[in-house]
Amino acid sequence: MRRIPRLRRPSGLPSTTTNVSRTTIQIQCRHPSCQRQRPTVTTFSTTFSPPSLNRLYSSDRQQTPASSSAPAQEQIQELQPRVADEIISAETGESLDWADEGLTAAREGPYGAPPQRVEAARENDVADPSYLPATTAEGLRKVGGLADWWYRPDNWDVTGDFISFRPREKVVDPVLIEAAVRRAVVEALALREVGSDDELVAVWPMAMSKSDLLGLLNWDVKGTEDGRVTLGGDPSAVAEGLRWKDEDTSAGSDDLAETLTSEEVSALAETWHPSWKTISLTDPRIRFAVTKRVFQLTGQLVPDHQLPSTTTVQALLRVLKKPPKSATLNEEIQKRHPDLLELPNVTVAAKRVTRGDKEKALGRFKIMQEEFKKRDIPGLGHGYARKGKEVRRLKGGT
Amino acid sequence: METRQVLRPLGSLKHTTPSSAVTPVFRSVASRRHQSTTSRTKKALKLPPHPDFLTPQSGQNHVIFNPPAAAPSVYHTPFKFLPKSDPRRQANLSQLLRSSSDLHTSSRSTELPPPMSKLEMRERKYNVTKEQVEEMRQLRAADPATWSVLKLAEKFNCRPYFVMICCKASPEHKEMENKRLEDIKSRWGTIRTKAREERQKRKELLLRGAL
Amino acid sequence: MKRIRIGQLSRQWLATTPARSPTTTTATTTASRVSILLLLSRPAPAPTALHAQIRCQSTTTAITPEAIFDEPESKESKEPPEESASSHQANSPLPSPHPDKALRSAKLASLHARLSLSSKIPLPTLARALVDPSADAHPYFNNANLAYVGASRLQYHTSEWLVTRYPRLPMDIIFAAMKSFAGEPALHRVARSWGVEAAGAPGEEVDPGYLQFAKDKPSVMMHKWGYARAEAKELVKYKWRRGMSSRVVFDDPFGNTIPPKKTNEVEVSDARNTKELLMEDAEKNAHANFVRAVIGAIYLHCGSDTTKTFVKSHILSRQLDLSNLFEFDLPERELTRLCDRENFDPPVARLLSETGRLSRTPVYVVGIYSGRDKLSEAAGANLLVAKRAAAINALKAWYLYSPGHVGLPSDTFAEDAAPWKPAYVDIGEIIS
Amino acid sequence: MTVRALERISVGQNGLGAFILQCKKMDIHYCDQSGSSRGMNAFIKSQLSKFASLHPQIEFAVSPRPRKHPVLIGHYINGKQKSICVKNMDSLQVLKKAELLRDASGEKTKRVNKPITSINESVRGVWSPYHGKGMPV
Repeated sequence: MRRIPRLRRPSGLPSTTTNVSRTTIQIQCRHPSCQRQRPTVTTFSTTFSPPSLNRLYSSDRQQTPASSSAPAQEQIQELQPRVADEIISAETGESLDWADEGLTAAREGPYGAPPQRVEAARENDVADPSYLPATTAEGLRKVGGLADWWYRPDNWDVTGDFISFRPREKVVDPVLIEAAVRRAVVEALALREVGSDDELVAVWPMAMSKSDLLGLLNWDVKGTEDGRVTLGGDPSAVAEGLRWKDEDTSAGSDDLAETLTSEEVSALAETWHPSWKTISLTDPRIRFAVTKRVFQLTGQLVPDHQLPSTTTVQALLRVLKKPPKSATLNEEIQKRHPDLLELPNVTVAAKRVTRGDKEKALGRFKIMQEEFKKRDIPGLGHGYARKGKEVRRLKGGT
Repeated sequence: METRQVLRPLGSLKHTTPSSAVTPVFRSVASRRHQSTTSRTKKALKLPPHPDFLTPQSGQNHVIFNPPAAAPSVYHTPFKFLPKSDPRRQANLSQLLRSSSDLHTSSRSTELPPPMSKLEMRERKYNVTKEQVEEMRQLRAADPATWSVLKLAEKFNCRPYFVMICCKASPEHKEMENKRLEDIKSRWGTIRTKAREERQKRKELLLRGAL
Repeated sequence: MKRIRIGQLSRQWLATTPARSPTTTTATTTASRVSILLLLSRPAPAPTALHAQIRCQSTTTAITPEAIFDEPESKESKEPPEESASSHQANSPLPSPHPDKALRSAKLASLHARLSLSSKIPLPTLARALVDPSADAHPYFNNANLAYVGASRLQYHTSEWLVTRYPRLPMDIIFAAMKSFAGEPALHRVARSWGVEAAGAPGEEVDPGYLQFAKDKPSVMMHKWGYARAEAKELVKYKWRRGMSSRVVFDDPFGNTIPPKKTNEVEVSDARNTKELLMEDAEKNAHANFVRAVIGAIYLHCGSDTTKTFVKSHILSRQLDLSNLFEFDLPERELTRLCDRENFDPPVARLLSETGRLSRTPVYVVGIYSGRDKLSEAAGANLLVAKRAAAINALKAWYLYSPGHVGLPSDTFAEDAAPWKPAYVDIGEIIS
Repeated sequence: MTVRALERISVGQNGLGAFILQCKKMDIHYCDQSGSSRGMNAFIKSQLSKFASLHPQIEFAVSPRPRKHPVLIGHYINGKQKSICVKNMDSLQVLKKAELLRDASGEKTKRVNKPITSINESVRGVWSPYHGKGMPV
């Protein structure tokens, strides 16, 4: 089963309920993509200071370093706090303790700032008399530079990554979808049983150990004809599970428990009472809660134009289980109409049949290539010939 | 051709039945529209069918053999050319006997058309003996100018064609004759020479059956 | 047909490889039989993406590999002819598409269906029929053998049909009629009417559905049954006259002389192709060879009666006005000799009707009568022309006599055929 | 004096002896993205396999032609082409156009005035003024 990252709360989403205080976000990133090794970052000064402006002038104007650098210095000082505030206000985290990296340097927000500019000593400040500044570039070694600083991934911290509400990959396996739908229905109805209706529209944490999940799925959910639903377990425990908790759940134990293999689920599916599919979802709050939960768990979004028609779980399943529409007709033919490919007198091409293909099939292509070679015209493409005037004029060329 | 004549009387009997068909009414020429398109010509040519094609009152249908007057096709082999073993010859024999018998009685009712020219009917005389042929050759060889072909034919009372078959003039004479002809032809103008060339072409075309 | 003495013939038919290698061949009986083995025992193809193609086929003949490799490496067949025993990597591109590419070519499948060929004829055979010897000199992969078999069947059916349908045709006219039905120009049109397109140049990447031939390379002219005359060279140099009866014996069914053969090799063989004469019109020859190869393939796979119906429906159903083929020299004399020979009354030209005798455009209708029977009639601008035309018509009427739909000798091949009724055989044309 | 022969070539008529369908290839171009090609895509998915199996003698080349309207191009034995743009048509209309291309021959559509077009000589013979009994005036 795909690993559903146990995110406490999608960072980007402003939480709808007012009472949730902006507690500090414990980011346990289980996301495989962010398990990168952290290169040992050399210690550098944490204060972000914009590139100092005093060395902008060419060397011959150095005689007035003091005056020019002083105003520049205030500028920098005054610049520095404002910039820092902006960045910090975007992020609520204070210095984060990287438990496992042991990186001593605290980071300002989600990125590592480039190091402070180090200036070489001036010619006359150098104590060694034999020092002679180089006049040409040969022999000098290129050191440092901030060329690709912002493109190196290790300067960016995962905290900056956007944690989305839906999982990164869509769950396509129909069995898993069915399990997710069942879990969503059970949770929604449990909340309805417990009576905390406003919870229905809240964001529910996904964290649930495998055993609880299996237990939840095993509930004997039955939908009777008159619409009443009997849940097989006690709803309060589930409702409790759906509230955001503050305790710091250890990262290790959960990440394995999450994966539900489709075999297990399909084994479970037989035990389910078929009538659970007749549970009606006509109540909009329930339907919204279920579809929201399913979208959070599997990434499958019920298209808006189909929402009104999903009155029962069966309809919902039918909408969700439909395989994704194939992008190209060629793909569709290979999947759904292989008989067209077996016909001896039919050729189906995946790409456009160009003039070159036709000439190749006719055997004339190699002759044309020879003729081009004789007249030293490039065999393929335009070679030296510029694009046609009309094309350039269309594209606004002079 | 033979078979067509024999069947002709059958066809002509049909015409005697009173043709009750309405003769097509001809509108005055002025009001008639131009037959400039196919549909107009078709409408104008839409005549009532000939009575032959209407089924007679007696109801039983009949064969109409009324071919247009056309050049006989070379693929219709004349009766005389049919080989003995040909089935058509046996089938036709009985009719031939019947028609030939009444021929004698009706004193050659179908008179043969006149010969194309008197030459056709000439009798071959075969009156020239070998010695005369030898003599003719000597005369011709001795003095082709005076003893021309016509003179020799007159002398031996035979056709000039026969004289040309028997004796050949000496090369010099032929040479001189050709030169004379060349002189005549050189005097021809463009029109006459072109006409003669055309005539030569037509002869070749005729031989190829393409005329 | 080819100048092949009977002795040499059997060896040629038996030999599956170039005759010069003195090999004993055990299993195969006819040269065309090779193509069956060729197809049945073709190993699974190397994936086409693989640049190096292995085109080998196993034949049960005990051909000693050395015999193959001692053969001089002819320029055309860049890759040495492989045998199953020694399939090795041929890095140069193949001269013609790999036989197994035929199974995937839609153009070939549609051509196969268009000719409504029976399913017994596999697609690779049709693909092979499309490869001219000038494109691929290797005898196992070009249509020379098939075309040879097809040519003999085609000419047999055409000549038989002509002679029984028009027994009195002069020999020259029969030659011309044979050429107009089964000759190169006619077969070129037949192939084009089947929708066969010519490929720009032969090669491995060409779609097997195209007809592949090379204009600059020598190909194989279908030398039909015939012998090269001893005086062949002089005939060409001094333009000696060839008697008509000598043509019947020596020349090919279309009356053309067989050019003097350069070497005594077998007609259709790999080495032979290098010295073959260059076609004056390679395209027509390639199209014609394709049609013959299809007929050969049908004969090979479906038997003779299917071949006969195929030839009848595709070739003999074409229309030809035989009366246009005649060119007379002295028709009046020939007609009198005819009547004399058949002891009819001597022909007399009679004037049937005339019009405009004094006008600028007179018309005379002259009929020729032998005794009381009218032989023919014709119209002309003057009396002599009319008489000559009438004589020509009379002669045509004589020559073009046809006993109608009489049975063909090949009908008796069928099991339930009726006993053979002798067809009418004419005494012959008037030779003066 | 013997007869000499002239060179002639026999003339074949399609349908006499053997019928060859004139349409030999049909190019079917569609586009995945464009809306006008929706009908053509449906035709390819639903009708084409039946149509192609009914006519094995026609070669079908299905290939995408992005950013262009869907088109059916018929290639004929006389080398000519006929193309029909089937934009915004549903699959049955496209099928009808395909049948139209199948039945067409390469020739341009021409009005046929005479019911019979034949190269045979007429069996009864063509009237000529010089033969027969002459016209009774």
